[in-house]
Amino acid sequence: MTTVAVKPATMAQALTRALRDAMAADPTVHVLGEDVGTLGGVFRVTDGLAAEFGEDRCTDTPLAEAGILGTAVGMAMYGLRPVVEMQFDAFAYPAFEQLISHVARMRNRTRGSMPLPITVRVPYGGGIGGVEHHSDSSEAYYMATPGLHVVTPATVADAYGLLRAAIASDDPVVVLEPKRLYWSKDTWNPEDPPGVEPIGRAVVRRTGRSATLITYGPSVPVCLEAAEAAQAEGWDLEVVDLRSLVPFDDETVCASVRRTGRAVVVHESGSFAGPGGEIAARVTERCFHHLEAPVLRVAGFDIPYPPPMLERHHLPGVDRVLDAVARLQWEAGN
Amino acid sequence: MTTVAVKPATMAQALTRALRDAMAADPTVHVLGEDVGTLGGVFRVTDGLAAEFGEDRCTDTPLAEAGILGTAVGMAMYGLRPVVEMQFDAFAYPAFEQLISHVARMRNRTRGSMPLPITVRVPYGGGIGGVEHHSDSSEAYYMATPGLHVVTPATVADAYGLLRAAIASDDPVVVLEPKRLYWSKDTWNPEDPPGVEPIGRAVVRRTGRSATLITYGPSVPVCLEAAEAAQAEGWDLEVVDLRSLVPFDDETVCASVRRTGRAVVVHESGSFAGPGGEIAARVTERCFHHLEAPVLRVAGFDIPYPPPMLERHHLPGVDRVLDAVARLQWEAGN
Amino acid sequence: MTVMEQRGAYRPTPPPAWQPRTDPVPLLPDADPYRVLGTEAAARTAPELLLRLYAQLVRGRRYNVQATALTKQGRLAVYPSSTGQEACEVAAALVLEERDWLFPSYRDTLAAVARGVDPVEALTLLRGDWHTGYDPHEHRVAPLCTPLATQLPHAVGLAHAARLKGDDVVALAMVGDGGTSEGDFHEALNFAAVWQAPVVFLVQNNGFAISVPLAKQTAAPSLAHKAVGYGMPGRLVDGNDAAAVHEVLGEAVRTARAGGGPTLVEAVTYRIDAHTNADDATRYRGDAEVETWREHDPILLLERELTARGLLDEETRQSARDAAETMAADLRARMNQDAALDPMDLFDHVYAEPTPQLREQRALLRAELEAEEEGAR
Amino acid sequence: MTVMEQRGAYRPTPPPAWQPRTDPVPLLPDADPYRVLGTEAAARTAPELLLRLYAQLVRGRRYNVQATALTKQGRLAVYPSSTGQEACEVAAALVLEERDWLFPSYRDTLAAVARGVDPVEALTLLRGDWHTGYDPHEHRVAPLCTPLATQLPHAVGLAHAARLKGDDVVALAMVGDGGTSEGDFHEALNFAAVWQAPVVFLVQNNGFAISVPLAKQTAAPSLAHKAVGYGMPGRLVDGNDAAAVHEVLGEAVRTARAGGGPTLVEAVTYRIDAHTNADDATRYRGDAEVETWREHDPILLLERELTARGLLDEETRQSARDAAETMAADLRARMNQDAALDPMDLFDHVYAEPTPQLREQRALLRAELEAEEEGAR
Ligand SMILES: Cc1ncc(C[n+]2csc(CCOP(=O)(O)OP(=O)(O)O)c2C)c(N)n1
Ligand SMILES: Cc1ncc(C[n+]2csc(CCOP(=O)(O)OP(=O)(O)O)c2C)c(N)n1
Ligand SMILES: [Mg+2]
Ligand SMILES: [Mg+2]
Repeated sequence: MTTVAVKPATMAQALTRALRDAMAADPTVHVLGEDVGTLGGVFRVTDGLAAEFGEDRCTDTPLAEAGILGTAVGMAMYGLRPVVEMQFDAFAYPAFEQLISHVARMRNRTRGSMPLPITVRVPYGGGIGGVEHHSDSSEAYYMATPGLHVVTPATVADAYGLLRAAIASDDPVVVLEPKRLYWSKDTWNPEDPPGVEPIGRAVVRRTGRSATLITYGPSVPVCLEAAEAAQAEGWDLEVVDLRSLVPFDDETVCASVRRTGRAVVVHESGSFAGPGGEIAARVTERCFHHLEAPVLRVAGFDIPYPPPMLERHHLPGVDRVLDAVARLQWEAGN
Repeated sequence: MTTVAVKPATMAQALTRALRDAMAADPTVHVLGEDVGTLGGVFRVTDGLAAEFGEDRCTDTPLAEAGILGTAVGMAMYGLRPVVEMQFDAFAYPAFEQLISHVARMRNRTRGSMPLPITVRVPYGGGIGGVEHHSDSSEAYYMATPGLHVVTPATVADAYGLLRAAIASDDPVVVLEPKRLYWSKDTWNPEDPPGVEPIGRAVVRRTGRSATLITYGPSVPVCLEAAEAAQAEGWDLEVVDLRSLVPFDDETVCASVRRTGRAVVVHESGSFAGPGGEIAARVTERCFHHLEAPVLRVAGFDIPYPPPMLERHHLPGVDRVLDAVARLQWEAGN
Repeated sequence: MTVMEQRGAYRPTPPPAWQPRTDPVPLLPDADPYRVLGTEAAARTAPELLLRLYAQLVRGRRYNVQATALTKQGRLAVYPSSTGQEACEVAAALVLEERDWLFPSYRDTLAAVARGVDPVEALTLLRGDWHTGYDPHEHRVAPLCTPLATQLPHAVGLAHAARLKGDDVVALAMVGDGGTSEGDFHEALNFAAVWQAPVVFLVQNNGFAISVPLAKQTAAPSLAHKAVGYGMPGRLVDGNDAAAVHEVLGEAVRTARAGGGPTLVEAVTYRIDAHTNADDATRYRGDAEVETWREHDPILLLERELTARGLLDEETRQSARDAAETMAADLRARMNQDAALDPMDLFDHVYAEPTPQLREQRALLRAELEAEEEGAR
Repeated sequence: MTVMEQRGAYRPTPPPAWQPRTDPVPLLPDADPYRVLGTEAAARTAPELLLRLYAQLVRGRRYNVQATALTKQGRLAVYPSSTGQEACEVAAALVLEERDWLFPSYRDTLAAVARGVDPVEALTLLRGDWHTGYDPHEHRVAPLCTPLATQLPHAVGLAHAARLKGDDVVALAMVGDGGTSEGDFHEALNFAAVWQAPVVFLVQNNGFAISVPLAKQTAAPSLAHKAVGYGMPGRLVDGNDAAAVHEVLGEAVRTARAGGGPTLVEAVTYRIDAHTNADDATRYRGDAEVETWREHDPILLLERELTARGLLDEETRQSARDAAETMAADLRARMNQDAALDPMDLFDHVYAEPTPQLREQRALLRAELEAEEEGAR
């Protein structure tokens, strides 16, 4: 046994590594999008891929998102595994018809004879000082579209594992990459990157007995910080990182809530008709008699994403999470 | 006082009348869309408008939904009130970028100096034997987009009243027209059509004491029928027709649920991340201690809309509603 | 050399070397649609091809008539007829090699059938028992596409993928005149030209998009003129002249296969029937217009040519008619049987593996159906 | 006669009357970009106009330099510079009448400023205190548009609405070379041509869409060639030649105003700076290319012409420089003050009346902020 160097990597680097490993392992994996080739993407996630695998494997496309996703459909029909980059969340909207009407439905339409193994990478969420249209949380749209898998990593290791799993999946997967975690770091062993994570499994990031924080993506670090702070107030919070929004891991989530009896859903996306509504509703359906209080939601406001100078007021932070925890009707028991 | 003829009209006719009255009352109201002029629309909702008001007021556009909505934005910028028809639900998807990134945001973007009084009419839902792409329930997408109002009539009178209100609104309103109710009839007085309905108000269609069915659009008749059938089983069901999905009438809905202590949300849209999740979650947040059972959902399956011959299995019908009512934990009290 | 490097496109190199790399003139279509039948060009067309086209046109017309009849009997949910457009439908199918791919729109079931798809399977979408009735890989025919123009980028992507894999496969994509107004049309043609993908775009300009006439759809000299804006050749052809459509498409397919990139073909034709059986065409057009076009019927044009060249005896006519009737009888018989339905199909193909959520919903429906059966017993 | 009836477009009338109604030749651009400065055409340009353009170019350059400096000082979140493209920016603004409308993209703050928008207000989006800093109605400048090409249908709709109302208003919409690939570009141009709307589309072809060179964006002979596919004239112009851009745009505006419909103008220019301050242009292009374009600088070209004609004395130079410095100093000073922020703005403009849901959320934030203040005391 040799000792191996364990060095820190950012989430962006982990994503790059996942793409590179997938491309090396499978010649049918093709990356396409705006600026993904020569530039390596505006977040540098595709850095070096065109140089290593050639422009035919990592291709700068014309500037047209429906065209990118639409041609990816055709490529997948012919046996390739396209990985599409949408440059920013709001710039995926022009591709919605292709996504909803074709990508999500082709397998079903053809009774399984024409699956579309397409990965759609979407940098999402705010907190990076982006101007209008650069900070949307669009997960509600994807979640409401049957036929898509939707995953979102919160750690460097999951970024690698989930992206590999997405590319390996025979079904379309939307990978929501939390922009403000692109530069978050963790140590890992580049000789032996973490494994492929199964899609559809949540993970308990912190165990606790008082209440469960159900969260994902950019709000995971916020919840972990809130859980630390809550300790001072006497609350021992469990934090569940969903990782996969579709399929939803009812098992892990409900096991936690049944244990703690209280839950808060935390996300950056708007509240109304956002992911939290679904999560609160299904947890309540399944754990009603275990609940000491209604499942509460801490979310972005129901407004267009704010300009950079005002975004801090919008983003759910530690205080807002703690305020919600405080409203979990502690007088009622436990 | 003279006696006036009260004669039956279909929902489609009520919508036509609403458009006609709005166009007659306000020369800035313009209708545009595919086949809305000469043909009068594939559902004949714009029948006669081009003949009466001219092609410049009711215009057959080129076949391009983003173009239709995008030019409507420009028309609204110049002081017109465009009423856009999307031919079918799934054919509104190409216009999503314009809808999400502009229509919903222009007022906010300009701190109120450039409101967009645009009405987007979308025939939605199934039950009419339509082939693929002609039966989607897309309300979740609209509800998750701040800046839009979203209304949907279930009666002939509301079709008139809500469409008039939408056109009169200084904000963009998505009017979801339940396709399978287009030919539903009610008596009304053509000399004195019903009033303009305020946006944002639900209405109790049937009072009852056992449980509340919260529903809207195409599922309202289903719920009313279920409520009749439930009487035989000893349940006295209240039926709330939301009419407006955004803004949401918490007051009316919660007053009902607090009274009955039990609720089922019924809609045709898919369940996962659909409207029912939001509704169940917010009702539970607000009425937790009044609830004898979790709020249940009866919804379409989380699948692409089925082909005509299989749609009856998908659409929530009376039996499924009654099954859900039966699961409202009646043993627990009341 | 990568595919990217093989492309030819202009760059705005610094002044004064501004000249476009591509000469636009060869990209422009002729002013008049290209015709073969009844012209000197007809001599170039092999009699075998003309006779093959003839048999297919006769069969295609019979298919349209039969499918329309099936809507009246409630056996089809809806049928968008291609009566009058058979020359385009048939030529599009015949011009392709086995390894090529066809991308039809909802109106192009006939093209799928002419390429070998079982008519019953081609009509599944319109019968309403499922969204697609055939395995697209079997005859290399993509599912019929309903959202307008969205099939065009698919064709480009498939053709590009084939080229990357080293296969000399061509994709032929069909779209209507109305469909050319959609953004996806633009994006697909642009990608195809930039990638020099082996695609042929066939626009069937049948004069209408439901009720909307071409004059409200475009102000262009012709739809084929759009090609130059992508740097690909545009060709205008008489869409009722089967030999002309076959020749123009054949050339485009050969160019694409040889690495010469995409072509846009506009075939000028006419939709004789209403948009679908559910449409009332009298609301937007007069009978006189339809009648003029009937005189330019694709079968008539071909029969005239064959007769003039002494190629059409009664036996040939009869054998074409017989084959068409056999097809129609078989179609009628099979469509009059109820479709085999399995409601569990609703859940089983949404994903490779149903999600836990879908398994729950599947179980719910299964239980309901069992209870129903129970009750029925 | 309705607007719809005034349009001219071809219909596929039955054979043999197939001739296109529009002659495509006059729609096609010349092979070489049109130039004025340093050519005989310059004599036609009034000295006053040249001097006005000159003052604005100098001011525009200074504005670009100042805004870029403000990003380094953290006073702007981001700045997409139009250095090198000032001729297009300035000409687009100057060519319009007061009642006309300008539709700028994110790169076109300079055009807004040249049209009269306060530079601080023009930069609000990029400073990050709000999405738009000016009232669009004040100078008839639409909000800067970030989603590519989406502003183009807005311009068409506005121009169409003005025409319907009987106002002789023209809309000028700006878009980049990359933006021409978007579906919205296609749909906007098509609507404009079918409606014969008084719009001018100005494509600034600056060679790149972020890192992607034009050769990967299109295979067309030129972007101006796209016009013929819509039935509108396409014009190719040297985008660094302010007099040429002004002349070509001016003609297009006059045509539009007179009811002659839209024009597509491609101005060939070059983005001297990186895409934005956050971009690293060395990753995708060499210095040599940039240097060649510096020699074709719009200010240089105009100075050369003015000098040759004896119109540029030191006083004129100095007064242009002084005006530019005054603007820059004012901009610097005002941008160095912190923006006035009101978090309640987040809720107050989503709808005319906040929904009950937004009122709740507003109250929550207000309470948080009061508690924060409380704590800070
Ligand atoms: C994106 C989209 N918008 C609208 C429709 C509804 N629709 C179906 S066919 C049709 C007209 C199409 O006309 P054209 O492209 O000329 O084809 P044709 O029917 O004449 O063959 C329309 C508007 C659709 N299918 N897809
Ligand atoms: C719909 C959309 N997709 C992607 C982007 C991201 N983006 C911003 S600028 C840009 C390049 C635009 O290039 P071009 O149109 O040539 O304009 P330029 O920046 O050169 O002025 C891209 C891809 C966007 N703003 N909108
Ligand atoms: Mg047509
Ligand atoms: Mg550019």
